[in-house]
Amino acid sequence: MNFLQSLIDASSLGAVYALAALGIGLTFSIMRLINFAHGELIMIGGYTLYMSASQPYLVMGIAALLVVTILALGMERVAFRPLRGASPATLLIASFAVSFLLQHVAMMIFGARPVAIDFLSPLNQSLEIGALRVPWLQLLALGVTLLLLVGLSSFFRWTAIGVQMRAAAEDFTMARLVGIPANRVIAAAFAISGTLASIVSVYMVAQTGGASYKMGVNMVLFAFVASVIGGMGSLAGAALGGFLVGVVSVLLQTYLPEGMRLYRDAFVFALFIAFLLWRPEGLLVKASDRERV
Amino acid sequence: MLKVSDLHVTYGNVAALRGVSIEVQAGEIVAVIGPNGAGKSTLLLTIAGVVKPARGAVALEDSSILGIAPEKLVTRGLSLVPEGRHIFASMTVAENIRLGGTGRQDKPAIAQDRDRVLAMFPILQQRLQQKAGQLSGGEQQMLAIARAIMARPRLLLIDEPSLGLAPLIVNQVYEAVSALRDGGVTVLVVEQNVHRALAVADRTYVMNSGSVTMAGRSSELKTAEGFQEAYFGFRAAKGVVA
Amino acid sequence: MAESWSVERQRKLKSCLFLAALIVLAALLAALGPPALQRTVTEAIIKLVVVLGMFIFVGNSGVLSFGHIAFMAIAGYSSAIMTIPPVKKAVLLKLPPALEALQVPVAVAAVIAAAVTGLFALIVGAPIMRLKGIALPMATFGVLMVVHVVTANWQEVTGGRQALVGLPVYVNLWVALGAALVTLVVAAAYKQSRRGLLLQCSRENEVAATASGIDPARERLVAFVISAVFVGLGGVLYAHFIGTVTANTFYLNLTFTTLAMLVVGGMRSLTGAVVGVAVVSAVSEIFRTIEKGISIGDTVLSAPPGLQEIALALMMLLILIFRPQGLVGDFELAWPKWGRGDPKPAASAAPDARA
Amino acid sequence: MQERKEAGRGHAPASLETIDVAVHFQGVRAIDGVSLTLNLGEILGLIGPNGAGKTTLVNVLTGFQQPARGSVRMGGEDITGLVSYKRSRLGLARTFQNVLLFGGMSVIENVEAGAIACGLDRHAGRRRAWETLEWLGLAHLAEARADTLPFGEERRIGIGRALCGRPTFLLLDEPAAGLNTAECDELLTIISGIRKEFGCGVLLIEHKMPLVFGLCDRIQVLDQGRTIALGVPTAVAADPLVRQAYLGDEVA
Amino acid sequence: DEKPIIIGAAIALSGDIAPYDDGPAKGMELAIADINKNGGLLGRQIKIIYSDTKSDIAYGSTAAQDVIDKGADMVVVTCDYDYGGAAATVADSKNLIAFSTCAGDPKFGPSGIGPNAFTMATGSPGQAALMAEWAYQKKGWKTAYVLLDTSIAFDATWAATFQKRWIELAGKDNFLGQDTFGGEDTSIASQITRIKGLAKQPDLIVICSFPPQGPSAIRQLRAAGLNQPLIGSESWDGDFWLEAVPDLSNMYIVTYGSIFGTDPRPEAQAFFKAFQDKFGARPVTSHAMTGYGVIQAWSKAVTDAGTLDTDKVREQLQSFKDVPTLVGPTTYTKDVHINLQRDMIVLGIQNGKHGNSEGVFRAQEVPQ
Ligand SMILES: Nc1ncnc2c1ncn2[C@@H]1O[C@H](COP(=O)(O)OP(=O)(O)OP(=O)(O)O)[C@@H](O)[C@H]1O
Ligand SMILES: Nc1ncnc2c1ncn2[C@@H]1O[C@H](COP(=O)(O)OP(=O)(O)OP(=O)(O)O)[C@@H](O)[C@H]1O
Ligand SMILES: CC(C)C[C@H](N)C(=O)O
Ligand SMILES: [Mg+2]
Ligand SMILES: [Mg+2]
Repeated sequence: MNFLQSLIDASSLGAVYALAALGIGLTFSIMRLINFAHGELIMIGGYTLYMSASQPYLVMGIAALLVVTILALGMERVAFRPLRGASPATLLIASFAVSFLLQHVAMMIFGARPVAIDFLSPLNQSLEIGALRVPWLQLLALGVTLLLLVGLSSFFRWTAIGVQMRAAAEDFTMARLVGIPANRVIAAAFAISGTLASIVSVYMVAQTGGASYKMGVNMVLFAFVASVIGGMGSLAGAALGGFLVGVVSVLLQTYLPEGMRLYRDAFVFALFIAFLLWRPEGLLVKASDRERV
Repeated sequence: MLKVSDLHVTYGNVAALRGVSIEVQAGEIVAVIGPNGAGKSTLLLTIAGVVKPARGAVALEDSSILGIAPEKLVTRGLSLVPEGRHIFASMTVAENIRLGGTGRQDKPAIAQDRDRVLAMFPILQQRLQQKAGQLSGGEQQMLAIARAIMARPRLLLIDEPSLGLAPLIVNQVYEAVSALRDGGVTVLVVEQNVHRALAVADRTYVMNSGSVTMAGRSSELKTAEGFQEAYFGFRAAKGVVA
Repeated sequence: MAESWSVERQRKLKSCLFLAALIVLAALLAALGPPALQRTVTEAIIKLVVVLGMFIFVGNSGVLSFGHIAFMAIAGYSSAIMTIPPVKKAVLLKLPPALEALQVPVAVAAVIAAAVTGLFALIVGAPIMRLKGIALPMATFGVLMVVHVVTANWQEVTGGRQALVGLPVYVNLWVALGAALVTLVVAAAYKQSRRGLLLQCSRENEVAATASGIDPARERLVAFVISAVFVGLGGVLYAHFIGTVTANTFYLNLTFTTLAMLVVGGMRSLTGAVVGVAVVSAVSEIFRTIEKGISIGDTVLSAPPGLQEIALALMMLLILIFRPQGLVGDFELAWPKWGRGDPKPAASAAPDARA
Repeated sequence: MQERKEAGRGHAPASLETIDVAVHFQGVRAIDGVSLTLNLGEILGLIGPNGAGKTTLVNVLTGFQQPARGSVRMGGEDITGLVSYKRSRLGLARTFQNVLLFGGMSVIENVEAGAIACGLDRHAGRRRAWETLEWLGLAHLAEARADTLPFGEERRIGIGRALCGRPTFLLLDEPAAGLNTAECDELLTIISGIRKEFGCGVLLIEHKMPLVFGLCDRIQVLDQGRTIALGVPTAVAADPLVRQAYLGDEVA
Repeated sequence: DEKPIIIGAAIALSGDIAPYDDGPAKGMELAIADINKNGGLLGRQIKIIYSDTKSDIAYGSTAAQDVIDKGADMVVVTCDYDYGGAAATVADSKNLIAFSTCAGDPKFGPSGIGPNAFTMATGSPGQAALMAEWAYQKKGWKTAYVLLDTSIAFDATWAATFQKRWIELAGKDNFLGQDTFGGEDTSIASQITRIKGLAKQPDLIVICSFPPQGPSAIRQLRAAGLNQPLIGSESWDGDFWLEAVPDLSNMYIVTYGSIFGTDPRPEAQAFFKAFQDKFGARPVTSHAMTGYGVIQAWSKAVTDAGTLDTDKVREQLQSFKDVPTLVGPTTYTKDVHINLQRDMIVLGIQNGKHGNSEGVFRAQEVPQ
């Protein structure tokens, strides 16, 4: 019984990590870009909700979605497009610089102190099934994640633009040579990841009731781990990875003895290392898909 | 169809092209031959809009195409099989072929072309769902050619199509090239195998050290005075030390 | 005969000396300045130790490591435990009696701490260095996280989240300088050693390296351990420079600052490491000063807090955009060749001497 | 020619062989029971249509691919499970169909790597690298960055790198791809020189028939993962099966 | 005439901890203005200079060094042991008085930093004991459960002392347990499940945390139907975080004073009015009082010593016995440079409004 409740708790966190991992995993698998600034997209979504807090919830949500998507596009245009073809290390440090920049701009504007936002508070109520407690927000997160996963996966598999995105990411020049407007297509990928980030903002603000300039950092760290667990290039993998990371950390929190609970994340990351040693290519990527000699 | 005049290209301080002019008439197969590092690949890349020239002009059907993005040129009927294949390694063979037809709307014709290239390279048919990066070298080369054909170009630029292909397949490829020409496609091909080039092309340019050193009808070139010299030039003068 | 290895090695040795001379010069200039400048330069030189240490692994292997700052933490805490007076330890920590009573001279502590760090790197590196692709950097990231969580919570040994204070503050400009020079020499020597070259091959192409007889996992491990020792040394210096160790000091921010220094300068070159540290430190210091306020008479003109970080981030972005390979790329500062215009060794243009 | 103190290298093994090797990739039988023997001092041609399994066989020989069945032996000793870098140190070197140089490093370092990976120190390695480059006529490129070179030169540097470890067996995967006729002739001289100078066994995969028929003592023909012919060049060239599967009307 | 006396504040002007340093800094400025108006200290004017630690623990020592280089005669450090400790060590080792405004961990002093380190805080054990006594004796709650955020030491000490005092008062069986959460966790679902699974539901939940993760946790507790009274420390002062938990009720916190105009003590009321007048807004938290207190205490010690000499000033400080300050009567001894038993105010939060005064109390007994 308690175990069932723990499973529900676990999958709620899992759903959010999955959602974040989808966004990270998208630019990661498409651009080979570990975009640290994804967290700041989430953060800016948070502050957009704060700025529009007097509006109806729906307006707030749409505002966040628009602002973050546009910002993601701007980020691509200003910071990443000029770096097309640069080494992964360069891209990574660039994304870190962007992240650092946005954090401190936000800090300058909104201050270091977290802001409080009353947003979607009713959704924090729970659905009680017998003794089981399922918060509506989590239920919603789970549903949205699944929906987005299915939607995005079929988008990438079946639509032309999805295939083109992957092509543009793999070999930019060649993509242009087959007629793909590669810059636009990559920008579209960023826009999608921005949209995903704004959904995470909505969730986080609804859950925590606040925003701060650092709110995206931790989310992003776990999301990376998740997308690596899932396997680079696999959206379903990223979502699954996110889900697993969430579930494992909640279960550890539940079942570790009290003195050990402090070290929960150490266990999570130790398990992560062990996982990499066991299956470096990730869960949903076949070992045989590795490039041949 | 294509007119390149006085094209200069430099990489850093290496001059790869120094005043190249060539012309390709509609419906022709034109070959470019020349030793390693002569600038042949650079020439094709510049025409396709990938490399920006320092000086010179490129005109497609009498309008300048300099500075036009490669993806735009594709819609204007120009297609390139680049040196080194550049297949999309992590995508399946089927996806690669499909990407060749990016920008085309004519669904039935696309399907028809697809059948045609698969008939041309039957082994690809068997490998449709395989990741392109796992193909053998020759199979990748076939895929690169197939992909370019899928664009239904009016001007096809091919860089060393026979690279890594078995003799039988090379024959097939050149038969296909001739067939394409017969279907109205203009072809500019870079080829290392001189005999092959002269055999298939209507006209041939010889390049060396970034310049055209000789040009003429293929049938006359082989026996022409100074051909050997134009072709081999002065190897020592190559600017390859970075 | 064409330029032999010993000629080249001498040339490279000289360029290392040249870099060393530059660093000494910077230190001497700082020594003449106000104490604040000295502190800034000392801190920069300590970071140089860390970045050079990281270079040994990252630069030669081409593998980004997110885990190296964990080595600073391990060494910093180890040295702290060996040097904080036992009375203080009794208040701050709950160590086993033997450790609590332990107090060794700072230099001994530094050596032991660096060695402990090397051992740790050997143990975790042995399995991890077999990984490749994205899995390897991610695993090093895992190491950072595990070490961070443990140091941040192990109340008994590290004091948990609290700052562990009271370390003897013995690191000054000269101590840092000495350590930096040693690190520079080791990094230069490794880079041009046989092992270094083998590792660089695996960086360029792992498959071809393996086919040539190189065991990339082993070469990476060797570099990882050496590099951990020096990054550990950097951790010790840092701890005894500020007199405090905290888990958060050795975490994401420092990881990224040091990686950024390496990449901004040019990841594959020692000169790049030095330039990166110098440029990033200088820029942050300049904007920090502006941010703090420039007083003109009684009025203080100051910029809003955060300006320093914003300026630093912008500068880093600009450098990366205009020089994606870093400021110096893979260029190594060469000892000037007086009177010789031709950079190529004379004999290398020798005509074909086919046997 | 010069000191041979490479790690773990005893007397030169007399042959390199695969015995009934099979490799499958999800249903594709890339190799389906191939036995091959390469003798010391011999040049063996390995030809066959695209996708016949030639490169895969080299991968099996050099340890980049574990066979589903069969074994690899060097001098009679089973090395099937040995990792590739160890095989290389035993004297088994290869080049790659797509060259794979150490792009960001200089040509001389590329070649030197082949030597020091097998145990030489940098001093001896550098000396041997120079000798090798000079022998190949590439000394003037020594200081160039490997990734700025034209294709043809990259290939020869790849051979130089493999050669610099003084291998007993050298496996060349399409060394002439991308070379023009004249360069092919040069390559021909180089390869026959390799046998003469270093006495190693050479496995030559090529689609350029003049090279294959001009160099090889024996030729083995693969098709769809099986050996369809093996013999002296004239016999193979005349084999109707080979003509049908591979050569077409190409004249050898 | 003479050069001014310089107070060097190496505190957080930006970053996470800045909200808690902002008020105290302004409090110091108020105190300094008062002193300067009355002729200064030892006949000299006082001037305060700042160096931002950016809420970076390690950078704190650089900031401290910075103000020392600029001639600081004493150093003021951040309102927290973790964040201010490093800076204090630097000052201490340069033989300067290092005063923290409100670092509440008892280690702030000779034991954890050095002989010259003092704090104006009412230490966390004192706060925790006070709250345990108030909840048990005044409110009559019998069972308690602790939820601890592991990000700063202050909260850990608070939680530990609360547990001890509660067990002393209510007995072992009525302490129902403790659970932890990480400062970065967005969800505390499993912690909630654990509470709900307790055989006996607690009468009150102690929440040792601070914004932003703290309000997020409260939001989740309340949403899960855990409507028990919540109690907490000074870190819940201020209402800037309240919007995160709309209509929060039934929460009680202990702090230095009420910035909401509900403080029963006239001197506190006067201070907040003066603050409002000078800075145009009330302080964000009542920690501002400790800043004022620091200057009061230090300047008294300097006046008594008649010199700025650190050893003499320290001796004067160590002889403080119930010296009145804005924060309360202040006592220091040779070994203890923090006060544990001092008057503090308990504030209630009801219907989304902060600041209902429950009265001013003092811990009767503080367990060690
Ligand atoms: N990216 C580059 N950077 C620097 N130099 C380059 C680059 N690409 C080509 N070059 C140089 O430009 C010259 C022309 O090269 P190009 O590839 O066009 O020759 P090619 O005739 O196609 O040779 P090949 O027959 O080997 O394909 C060569 O000297 C080459 O080294
Ligand atoms: N990792 C792999 N996964 C799936 N199929 C593979 C893999 N590697 C090779 N193959 C398939 O096995 C067959 C043999 O490939 P191989 O590279 O050995 O051919 P090859 O004889 O070298 O051809 P080429 O002359 O074109 O280089 C090919 O059809 C290829 O598609
Ligand atoms: C941030 C505040 C809650 C700090 C508290 N006064 C302490 O001593 O830690
Ligand atoms: Mg070319
Ligand atoms: Mg092959």
